[in-house]
Amino acid sequence: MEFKTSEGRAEIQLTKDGSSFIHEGMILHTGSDLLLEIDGRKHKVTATKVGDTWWVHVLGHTLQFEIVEPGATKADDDGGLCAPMPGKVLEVLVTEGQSVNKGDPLMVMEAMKMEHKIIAGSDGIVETIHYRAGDQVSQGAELLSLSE
Amino acid sequence: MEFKTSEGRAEIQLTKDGSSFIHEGMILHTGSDLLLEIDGRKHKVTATKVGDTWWVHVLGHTLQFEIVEPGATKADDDGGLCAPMPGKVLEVLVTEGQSVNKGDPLMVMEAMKMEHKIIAGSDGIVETIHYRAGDQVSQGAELLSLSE
Amino acid sequence: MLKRTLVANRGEIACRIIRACKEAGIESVAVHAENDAGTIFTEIADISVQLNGEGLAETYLNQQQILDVAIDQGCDSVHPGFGFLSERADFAQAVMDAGLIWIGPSPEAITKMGDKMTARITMKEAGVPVIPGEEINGGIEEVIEVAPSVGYPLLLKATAGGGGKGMRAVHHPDNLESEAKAAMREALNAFGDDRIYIERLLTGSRHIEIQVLADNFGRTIHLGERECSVQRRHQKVFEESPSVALDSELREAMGSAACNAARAVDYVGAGTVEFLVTPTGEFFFLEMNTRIQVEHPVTEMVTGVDLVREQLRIAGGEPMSCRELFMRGHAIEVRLYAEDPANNFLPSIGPLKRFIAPTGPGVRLDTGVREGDSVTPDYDPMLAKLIVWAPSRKEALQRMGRALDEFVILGCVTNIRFLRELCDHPDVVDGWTTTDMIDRLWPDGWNPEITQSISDAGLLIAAACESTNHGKRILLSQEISKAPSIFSTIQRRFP
Amino acid sequence: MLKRTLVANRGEIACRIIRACKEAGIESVAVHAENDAGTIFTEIADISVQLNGEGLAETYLNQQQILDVAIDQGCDSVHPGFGFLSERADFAQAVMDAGLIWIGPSPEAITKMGDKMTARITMKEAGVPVIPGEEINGGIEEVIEVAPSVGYPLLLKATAGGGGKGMRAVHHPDNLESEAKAAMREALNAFGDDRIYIERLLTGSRHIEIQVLADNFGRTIHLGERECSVQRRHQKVFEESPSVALDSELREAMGSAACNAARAVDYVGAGTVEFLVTPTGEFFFLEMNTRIQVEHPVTEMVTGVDLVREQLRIAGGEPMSCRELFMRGHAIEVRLYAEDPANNFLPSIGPLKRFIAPTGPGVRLDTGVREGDSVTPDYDPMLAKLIVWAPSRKEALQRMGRALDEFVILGCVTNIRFLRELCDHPDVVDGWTTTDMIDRLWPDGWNPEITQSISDAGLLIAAACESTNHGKRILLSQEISKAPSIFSTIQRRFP
Repeated sequence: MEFKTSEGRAEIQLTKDGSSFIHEGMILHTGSDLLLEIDGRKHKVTATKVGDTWWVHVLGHTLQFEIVEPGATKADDDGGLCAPMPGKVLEVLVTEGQSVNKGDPLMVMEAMKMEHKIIAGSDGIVETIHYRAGDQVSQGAELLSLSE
Repeated sequence: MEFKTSEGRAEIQLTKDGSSFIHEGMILHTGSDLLLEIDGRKHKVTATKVGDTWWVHVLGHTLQFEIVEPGATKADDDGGLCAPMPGKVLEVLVTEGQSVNKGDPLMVMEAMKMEHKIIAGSDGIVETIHYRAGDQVSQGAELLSLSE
Repeated sequence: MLKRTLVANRGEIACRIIRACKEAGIESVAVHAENDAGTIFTEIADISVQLNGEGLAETYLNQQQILDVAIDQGCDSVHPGFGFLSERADFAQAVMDAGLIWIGPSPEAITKMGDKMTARITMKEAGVPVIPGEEINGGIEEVIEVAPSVGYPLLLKATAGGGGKGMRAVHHPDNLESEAKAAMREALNAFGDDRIYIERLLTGSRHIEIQVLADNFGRTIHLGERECSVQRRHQKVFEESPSVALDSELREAMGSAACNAARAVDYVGAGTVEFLVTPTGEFFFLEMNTRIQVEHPVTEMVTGVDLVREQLRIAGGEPMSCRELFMRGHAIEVRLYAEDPANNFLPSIGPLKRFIAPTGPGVRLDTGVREGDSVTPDYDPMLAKLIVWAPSRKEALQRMGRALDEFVILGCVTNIRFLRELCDHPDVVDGWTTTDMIDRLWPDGWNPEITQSISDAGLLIAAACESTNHGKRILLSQEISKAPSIFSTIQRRFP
Repeated sequence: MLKRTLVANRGEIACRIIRACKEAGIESVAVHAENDAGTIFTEIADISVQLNGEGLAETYLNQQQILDVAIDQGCDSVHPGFGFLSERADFAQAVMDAGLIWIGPSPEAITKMGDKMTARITMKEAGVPVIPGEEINGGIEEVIEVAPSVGYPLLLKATAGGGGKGMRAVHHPDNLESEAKAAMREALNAFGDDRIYIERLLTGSRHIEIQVLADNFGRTIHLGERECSVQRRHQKVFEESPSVALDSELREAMGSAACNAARAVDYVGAGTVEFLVTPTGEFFFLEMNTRIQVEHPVTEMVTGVDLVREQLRIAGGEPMSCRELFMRGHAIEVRLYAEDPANNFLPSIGPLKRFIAPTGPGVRLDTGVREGDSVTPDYDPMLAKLIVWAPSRKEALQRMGRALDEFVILGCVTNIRFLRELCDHPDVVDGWTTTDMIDRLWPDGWNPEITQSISDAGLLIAAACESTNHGKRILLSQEISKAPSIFSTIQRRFP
């Protein structure tokens, strides 16, 4: 099984024993509650699925694991710059065709009552600007595209 | 629809208006939450079903309504004396064939770490005693039967 | 300092102790019967060990098995909570003999206070006033012989007991024999000892107790009173601090009597000295509970002392950390029982299909259960304690009323509504709380005041829910918007 | 006394006010935007009215509509909470002109304190020390002209604002113009007024504020301090009382300065005077918040005063009920934000699929949300406040750590882990809390310390849950034993 995490991708081959699963010396007992056993001690853990992502609370940490379907590509990782949350475009700081350097501010957005700058993740040329100042954008909307 | 309540039986004919229900001038709005409207004011109420009984929390009161299937009889209302909860018979105070008066103690049970007397609900003759001192009884088990 | 403590208890008090351990940096080991697996206390403990066997005697009362777990798990101490083994001197001794620390007073102190007769003599010697009465060693015949000299109404209590078990009031000689037999039987079942104690029942009195704390550095202090007069079946349901019946003079007199009582048995740790206070302001020693008590939170809230943390501190060989007594505001605790107050407080069982606890400022809930748990007949029917604090008694009652209105439990009959009406009752509001109060107010039993409009509303709700199949749908009816993935923003920065 | 109050707010503070009304026997009327329907505060209010329109301006900031509801519903008073209309003198005036009681200070007091320049002059005249700085009326050119005389680092603040919005630090002249433009724009959007104020940024200082309370019977008192130095993006995340930086002498000096500040504007009700305290113990007036504050619970827990109840009492024409100041123990509040502390505290959204709150003694949760709610981008990302009290600062930090460990929120990224690590950080433990602390400790941003073992455990859990389809089964796995029907026992008695 493969997941995307904040650290990159992670693969795991589960070892199953009844309703328990074993990995790296740890045992997860499944039932109506989830109990994680490490060195003979059991800890209650909590997990729930939102969309394709498993949210896990374990020993005070909250982690996310997005399921990668076998054979899926990483196509959405490059190119467009997307709105991290719904909001409003306040200012567009670049024009189409302009070449920008990594770190340059491209756009200013307002969301959650605060201003956020959208910054170039790499050097490139601004190909298309999809929104103008004043436009409402929904979460995940591609704001502009950069060619490299 | 007919229910058993602590006051006896109650019948209700529901008037439906979209996802709302109307009865005695009150409106219940159903959805993921339940809102009861009385005189234009809305109050959050909570309800859940356990077995055949609806448990309702309304304005600080908790009520129970047992569903009566159309055509069901009241057969189980008379005759046997049943254990109100699981426990142990401590003492049997009567013998089969003995005539008893309403209010006479018949049996002593232990449950929830306390002793409870089982008392005759009416005058009658003890027909059968199903358990002896020391026996474990489960909830609802008929302890003894009285004939009238 | 303690390093790892075994908590020899269950439910809300086990949760309370485990959380105190966590805060103090002490590891906790829970032990539990099979039918308690998955309940809160087993999950929040650092280590949980399932006990073999069934029934109380084989599990929570099984001294040897619990001690074996403590040793196996490398514990350095045992906290008994209340009930169960908390007042068993032999267990305290066994813990100490195994080289572990007993979080409580010495076995000698437990013995002296646990036996009502010895306690009585010890208190008399220490100059603490006691109620006239007699111990029975000669069975039912002696009861019948002694009763007339004590006089009616009288009270039968288990010599070994506590918590209202084996306790019976007798108002007329006709009932004496059957009640005494029942009391002896209950005493035998609950404590393995059928001796009972017979004493005059002081009607119209208040049950007021003093919390004491003593460390190994010579300090024995009291932390003011708790009034626990409101009782049904001789068990407390409503406790408060301060008591309206005490002024600072009487508080000091009772506090100093309580400290004398503790000193008389070289008491160490947290303990409670119970008194009956008559309408004329006389007070009599009832008994000393040599352990933490169910109603300890009201003292914590008015004095600002964390009693369980102090127990851990004292047992670890440190001096208690609390300074001089400063009581502030008013605290009330109600005990939430799985019982039917409209049916003579008969215990009830059932699944906690909904369990929605009140929140907000000044509200504390010490609970051993949560939604999804089931109430079974295996244990005491106390589910949780709801405690409020407010600057004044009036505000505390208002806050308790508000909190009880918010409390929803469905699937198991509880005393919530009874407690709610209690808070509004003029006698409670005016502070006319006496031990016979519930019988006095509701001689024919309590019944909820349900208006026609409430019944109609309930019927409407039940019928509408039945016809819409309410609750079977998915809980989250709003569209689940996908959370922003942390991966999609990671290659960008938002300064 | 008040009879019916409109609560012109939402979320946790609306819940707080509604509960205080209930306890005081005052009916509450909630107003809410459509997207807040079904949230806690709309349910616990006696009456809930949905506002027409979308967005803040048409709903929670819509003075006329809210006032119309208050009149329609027969309210006699309006409580604004914090944020929104709480510091709008014109709204206070409109409420009073309509014959209703404004639960807050007079419009004149709000105006004098709301305008930073007027406040500064008023404070100077009252002998309260102020920080050197200048107001800008002439746009960006004046900023550039004035900045050198104030000196770097400097701070740009919205003249009309509060709560960190429109506030920007400038460490170098190169960034002045762009930051000033942004600050003016944010100020315009948030408060409808683009004037900004420029002042010297005092690094290494502590943000310490004094709670004051004044009634119509001539009493103006202070209730000690709150230290709120730990901030990210100029918004508080961790607040405590008392402050380790104050001794009783400095507390009295600041308290009396705060009372002078309040008296200078004939202040009535609850208010907060904010100061910067330098490492050498000098203090400077920052601003006065003429309303109840987010962090008011820490003062309630150490002083035992119910501030919101006092607001209601004072507005109802009664004298305040609290006596002389007595601070006991230590209280800490952390603000639970829907935000990603590992990504520069960027706000996050998502469904609260699990929301398991901590409980236990000394823990208070003021929440506006619960499991099943969704966090949307429409409102401030603060979800709840977790407050603990304990006898000492050390024990309070331990208790907060324990409570945060118990807190589970899944479905939306929050700052829980950040707050947890904060409680254990040596600088926090030692009390080295300054306003620049987060930047000082994590100059390159904060990231959780996740060990390999935690990652592996998470992966195991995710994979096992995916393969077993965890959570799709019925929650209550135990057999649901049928509860004892009240009907089956009704013809019998169990004495």
